[in-house]
Amino acid sequence: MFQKILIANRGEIAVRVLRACRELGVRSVVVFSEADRKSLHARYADEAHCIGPAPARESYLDIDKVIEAARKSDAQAIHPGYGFLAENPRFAERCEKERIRLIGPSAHAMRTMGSKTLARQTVAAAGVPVVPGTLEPIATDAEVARFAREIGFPVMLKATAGGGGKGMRLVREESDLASFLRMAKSEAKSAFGDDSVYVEKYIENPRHIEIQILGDRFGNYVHLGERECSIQRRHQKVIEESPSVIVTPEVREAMGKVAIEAARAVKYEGAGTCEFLMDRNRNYYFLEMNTRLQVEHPVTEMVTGIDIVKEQIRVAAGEKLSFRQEDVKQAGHSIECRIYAEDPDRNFIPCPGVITSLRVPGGPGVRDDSGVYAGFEIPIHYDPIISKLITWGKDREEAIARMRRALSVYVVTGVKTTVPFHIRVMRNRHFIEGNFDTNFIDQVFFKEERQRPLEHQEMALITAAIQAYREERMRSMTRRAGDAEGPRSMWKYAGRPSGRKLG
Amino acid sequence: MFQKILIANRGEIAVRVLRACRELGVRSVVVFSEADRKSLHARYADEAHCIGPAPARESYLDIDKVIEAARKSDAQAIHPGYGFLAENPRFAERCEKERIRLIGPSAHAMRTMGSKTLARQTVAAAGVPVVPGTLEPIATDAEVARFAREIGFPVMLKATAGGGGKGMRLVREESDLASFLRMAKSEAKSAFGDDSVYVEKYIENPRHIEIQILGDRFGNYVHLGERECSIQRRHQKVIEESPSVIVTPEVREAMGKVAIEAARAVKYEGAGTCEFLMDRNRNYYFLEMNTRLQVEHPVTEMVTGIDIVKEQIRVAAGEKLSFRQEDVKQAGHSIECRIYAEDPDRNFIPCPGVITSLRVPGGPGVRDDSGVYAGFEIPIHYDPIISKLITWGKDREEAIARMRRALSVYVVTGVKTTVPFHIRVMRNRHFIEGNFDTNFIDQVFFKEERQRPLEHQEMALITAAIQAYREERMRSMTRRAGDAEGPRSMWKYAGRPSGRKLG
Amino acid sequence: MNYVATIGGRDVRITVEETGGSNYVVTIDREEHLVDAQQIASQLWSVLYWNAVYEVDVTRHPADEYEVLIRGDCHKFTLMNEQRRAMIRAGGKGAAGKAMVTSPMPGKVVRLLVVEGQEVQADQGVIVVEAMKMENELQSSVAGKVKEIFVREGEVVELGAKLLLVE
Amino acid sequence: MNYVATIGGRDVRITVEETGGSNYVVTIDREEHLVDAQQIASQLWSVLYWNAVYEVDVTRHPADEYEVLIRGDCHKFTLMNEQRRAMIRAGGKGAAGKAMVTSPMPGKVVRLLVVEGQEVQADQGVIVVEAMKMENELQSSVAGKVKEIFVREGEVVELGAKLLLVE
Repeated sequence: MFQKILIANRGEIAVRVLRACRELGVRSVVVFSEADRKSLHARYADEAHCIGPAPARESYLDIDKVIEAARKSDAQAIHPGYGFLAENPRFAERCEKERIRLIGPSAHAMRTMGSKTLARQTVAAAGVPVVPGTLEPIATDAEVARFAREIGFPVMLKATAGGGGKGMRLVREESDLASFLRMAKSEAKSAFGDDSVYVEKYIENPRHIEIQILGDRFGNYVHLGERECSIQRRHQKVIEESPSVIVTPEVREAMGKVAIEAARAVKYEGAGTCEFLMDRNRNYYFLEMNTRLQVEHPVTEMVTGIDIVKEQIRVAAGEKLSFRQEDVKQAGHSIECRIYAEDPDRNFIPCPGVITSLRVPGGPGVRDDSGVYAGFEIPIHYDPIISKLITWGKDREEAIARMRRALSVYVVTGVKTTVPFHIRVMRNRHFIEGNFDTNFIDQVFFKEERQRPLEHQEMALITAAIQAYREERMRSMTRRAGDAEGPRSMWKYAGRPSGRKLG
Repeated sequence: MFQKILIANRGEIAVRVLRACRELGVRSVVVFSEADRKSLHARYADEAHCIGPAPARESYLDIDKVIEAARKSDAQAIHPGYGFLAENPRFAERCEKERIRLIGPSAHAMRTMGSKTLARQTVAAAGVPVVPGTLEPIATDAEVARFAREIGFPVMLKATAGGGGKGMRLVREESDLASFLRMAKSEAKSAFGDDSVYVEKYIENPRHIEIQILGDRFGNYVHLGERECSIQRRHQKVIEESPSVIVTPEVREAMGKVAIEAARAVKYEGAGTCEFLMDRNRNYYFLEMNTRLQVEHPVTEMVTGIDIVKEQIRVAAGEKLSFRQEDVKQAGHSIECRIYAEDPDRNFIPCPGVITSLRVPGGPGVRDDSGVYAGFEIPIHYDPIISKLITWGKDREEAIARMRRALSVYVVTGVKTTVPFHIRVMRNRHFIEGNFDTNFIDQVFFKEERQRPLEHQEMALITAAIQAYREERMRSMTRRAGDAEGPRSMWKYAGRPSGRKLG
Repeated sequence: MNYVATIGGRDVRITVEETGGSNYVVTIDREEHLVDAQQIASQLWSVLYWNAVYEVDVTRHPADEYEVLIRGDCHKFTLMNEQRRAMIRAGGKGAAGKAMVTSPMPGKVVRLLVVEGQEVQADQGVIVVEAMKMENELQSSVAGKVKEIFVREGEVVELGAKLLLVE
Repeated sequence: MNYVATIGGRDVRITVEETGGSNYVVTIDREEHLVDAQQIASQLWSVLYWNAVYEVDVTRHPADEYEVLIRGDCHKFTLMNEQRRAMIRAGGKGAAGKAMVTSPMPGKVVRLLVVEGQEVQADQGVIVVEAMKMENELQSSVAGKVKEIFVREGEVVELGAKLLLVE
C-alpha cells in the first residue's frame, strides 16, 4: 500500500478521498488554491500545499504545480477525483513519466474512451451494443431507406460534418423519409458545404443506465450493478439511484458482462463506468465510458457495501481485487440527491456565499457526503456542487421515505441550495412510481410544479413580519445600548447567541 | 397503522422516533418542558405541546400531563423512548385505561422483568441460564460448602438482606470458605440484623452480551443477534458493537433461542433486550431484560438492515412481524460511541452549555443519531447524552477505522464532550484486538492512558498564544472602531463572519 | 408595528405585537394569529402555531424583497413597515422609467454587452456575470438609454451590486 | 506580543508576531515557528505548520487557564501576556492562603456542606452542585475558615461562578 497519496481536487470529492485515505492509514496530501485555504479538504488532510490563485487553470488544472506538490511531499500516488485533471491523458502520461502512480486507468484507456467515435468503434468490436447506425456517410437515397428499415423507425438523419442540430432530422415514418432526407441534405449543404448524411436509430424517451466496474492489473474484472441517472436537469444528472426500477436481474447480468468487455477492450484498471441509454423495451446502447470515479458512486456503495474509493486505491497500489463477481450482492435500494449552491426558485442561478448555518440530516440510512461547513464561504470560482445526500432503504419506498424525511430537516442558510427542489421531486407522483426518462425534469416535472399551489403562505407572511419586527427592535436596542455602554465586542455575541438564557 | 403518535421523551431518542414516524407517514406529536422549547425534538415534530417546567418530575415524568397532551392531540399511541416513563408499569396501565396504545410490552411483562428475583425465577423456569446460586438463604455451613463445590469456585457470598456491598465476600478457594462465611455472616448481622447469606457463582472478568428480540401479538418472535456492551465506565455503557468478537454462530443461535424463550415467558410484545454476562468459556447467564428500546439499538440496525423503531411501531399497531428468523442476516460490523456532554479531561464532569459550533462527520458507513445542533443550549436538567456516532464496516477492522476517522473530524465547541475519550479508546491496542471485559475502561484503559505521553504540545502552545493575541487585537480594534463609527449591529457580524473576503 | 406585504400583486396589511417571551400576535387583514416564534439562527425560525410546528427560513433581499421557505415551498413577496413604504412612495415618483440592473449573485463581470448612451429594449441582455463556471446574462427590465455603467469587465461584484442604470 | 505559559510547573516564554494574512511567527523559548493560523469558528483553528495540517480547539477558562485539544489529546496550561502576569504577581501576594471555590460547570447548588466561619481541611467537600442528573461535590483546595458563601441552596449558577471563599 502507498505511504502517502496526493489528492488533486477540492470540495466534496476531495473530502471523500481523504476519508478513504484515513481509513486505510495512508497519509494524505491535498493541494488548494488561494480561495480554498479554509476549505474542508484543506482542514482535513494531513498535509496541504497551496498551488496558486483561485482560477482553476492557475491551480487545480495546472499539471506542473500538482506534480511539484507531489514531488515536494513525496507522495507516491495521485487521486484525481472527478473533473479537473481526472480524464486528462496528458496528466496520466506526465504522472507515468514522473513515476507517480495515477489512481485511474492508463493514458491509452483514457484517450480511447475520451473520443466518441474511437470509443464506439472499440466497444462495438468487443461486442458491446452501440446505438445502431452508419458511422460512414451513405451514398444513395435507396441505401438510407434500406438501412432505416433495417434498424427500424424512428431514425435520426445527421449531417456527417454536422453539429449544433443543423442538418438533423427526426424521421418517424418511412413515408416521410424521402422529403426529410432532401431537407437534411440541403440544410447540410448550405451549413457545411457538404451534403452527406448518415443514419442513426433514434432512442425515444431513453433512460440513463450505467454500470460501475472495477478492474485490477491482473485482468480481473467485476461489475457492481447499475445506477439509474435519468433524473437530469438540462442534461445534468441531479438524482441517481441503484438499482434501477426497470433493470431485471437478467438485463443486469447481461449489461454487467458487456461493461466488463468494454473495459477489457482497453485493459482498464481501477474504477470506471459504462453509460448506456435504455429504451422502453429494455434495449440498451453504449453511450460512453467515464474513466474515473463518478459523483454518484455512493449509491452503489450503499447497496453493495463495497467502498469503491478504497478498492480503487488498493488496485492502483498493485493489489488484486479483494472479491469476485459472485461476492457482489445488491441489498436494498439507495438514492442520491446532489446539493448545489443554486436557487431553484430563481432559475437555478448559482449562489456562492457564506453558509451562515447548516444542519445536516442524520439517523438510520442517511449518508452525508459534504465539502462544506457552517461558516464556510463557498467560492465563486468552482462547480456549485457542495454536497450529496444519500439514503438507503430495504426497498425503493423506504429509500424515498428516508430521503424525504432527511430533506425535510436539512437546513442551509446564507446561500440558496437545491434542497427544496429535491423535496419537490421526492413528492412527485411520477418519480415515486418510477415512471420517468431523461426528459422528465425539463418536460414534465417543471410543468406540473408551475401548476401546484404553494402551501403555508400565511405562515410565511407571519414569520417574515416577525423577523422584520425583531430586526428593527434589535437595531434600536443596539443603538440605545451603544449610547449607554459604549461599543460591544462582536466576539462575545458571536460566541454565545443565547448566553443569557441559563436557568 | 396509527394516524398520530405522541413521543414522551426528549433528546436524541425522541428525534430517532420522530424519524421513524416521518418515514412511516405517521403524524408526530412531542411533549417538551419549558427548558426544551428550542430542542431538536420540538423543532422536528409535526406538533409540540409544552407540559411544564424544566425538572423532569414536573414534565416528562408527569403521567397526567403526558396523557393530557395525548388526549388533546388525539394521538392513538405513545412511544416512550428509553428512560423517563419507558419502563413504568403504572404508565403502561394508565395508557391501557385511556385506550391509548403504548408502544412497548404489557404492564405485566414490565413488572415481571422489572423485579430482579421475579425475572430470574421466570426466565429460569423457561430454561434460560441464570447465574447459578441459591436464591433462598442457606441454613448450615455444610450446605454452603456443598453448594459452592457444586457450582465451582470462585463464589460470591451475599447477605440475603444485603445491599451496597455489605456482607459480601468473594471466595476463590475452598480453604477460605469457612472463615469468609463467618465474616460475611457477622458483617450481615451487624449491618442488617440478619445473618443469613446465600451463594452465587462469581463470574470473573465477564463480558456484557445482549440479544435484541422483537415479538408481535400473534406470538411470533425473532432475535436480531447480539450486541456487545463490555466497554463501560463505572458500569455505564459507553461503546457498543455488533457482532461480538467472542460470540460464535452456534453461541449466537443458542442465545437467540433462550432470549426468545425469556420473551415468550411473559408474552412479550415489541422490542426488548435480554442482557447476559459471558465468561471466558462463553458460558452465558441471564442478567436482566430491558423492556424498551435501548440506546445502542443502532448497531443492530446497521448490521441487519432492519429499522427496529419502525418494526416496534408496526407491531404495536397490530401488524405481524414483517420477516422471519431466517430472513435476519448479520452483514459486516457496527460500533457505536455515545457522545456525552462531559469533560473526559476533568473526570467526566457534566458540561451543559451552548454548542457554539458543531461539525458532525459523514461519508460512507457513518451514522449520526443526534439530539442537538449548533447554537443549542444543552440544559442542565437532563441526561448528558447528546448524540451517538455509529459506524459500519464490512468487518470490525473497517468499522473501527471508520470510527477513528469520523471521530478525528468531529468538532464540538462551547461544551466539552466525550469525543476525545472515544478517540483514545479507538487507538487502544486491547480494544482493537477485542481483548477486554466490563472492567477494561476503569481498570486497564485509564491506567494505560495516564502513562501515555501527550503529543503536539508545541502546537497547543502556539495556537493558544495566537488566539490570545487575536482576542487582544480584536478588543482594541473594536474599541477604536466604536469610537470612530459608533456601535455596530451584532446582527451584521453574526451573519457574515468573513463577509469581506470575497474575491 | 404595522407592515404591508405585497404578494401576487395584492397588498396585505400585517401588524406584529409582542406579548412576552417569544409570543406574538400577528394580525393579517384583521385576522389575529397567536404564534410562538423562536429564532434558531440568524434567518431561521421555529414557529409554534397553536401546537403545529413550522421551521421557517426567511431570506431578506435588498429592496425589502423576501423569500420564505417552508417545507420545500418558496414564497416571494415584498414586506416593509408603513413609514418606510410611505417614504419610498413619496420619493419614488421621480424614479419611474428608471431601472437599475443589479447582480443577483456574487460573481465576476465577464462581458458588457452595451456602452453608455446606447439604446436598449426591455429584456435585452446588457451584461454577463459569471459565477461557479456558469455565465449568466442579465437583462434590462425597461426600454431606454444606458445612463451609467458602474463596473468594468473582469471586476468581481457582490450580491446586489449596482451594475448599470437604464433610463 | 509577549506571553508566558505555565505548563507542567515550567514557565515558557512565547512571542507572537503577525506577518500578514493569517501568518504568524511564534517564538517559543527562542525557537521560531512560522505558522498559518486560520480561525474557523470562535475557538477553532486550522493551522498549517509548514505543510502539516492541524485542527486545534482552544478553550480559555477563567483565570487564563487553557485547554487545547489536538487529535484527541488535551493540553492544559495557563497563558497570559507579560503585563497581565506582572500585574497579577504584584497584586497576588496578599491572596496567599485564600482559595475561591468556583463552579466548574453551569448547574444548581443542591447542598451547602459548611456554614460561614466553619473551619475546613484541604480537600474537604464544601458544596454540592448538580448538573445533568449528577451531583458533584466540590472541595476546598486549602485548609482554613469559610470566609464567605456567595450562593444559596437551590440557586442556579453559571460556569466559573464564585461559590465560597476559604481563607
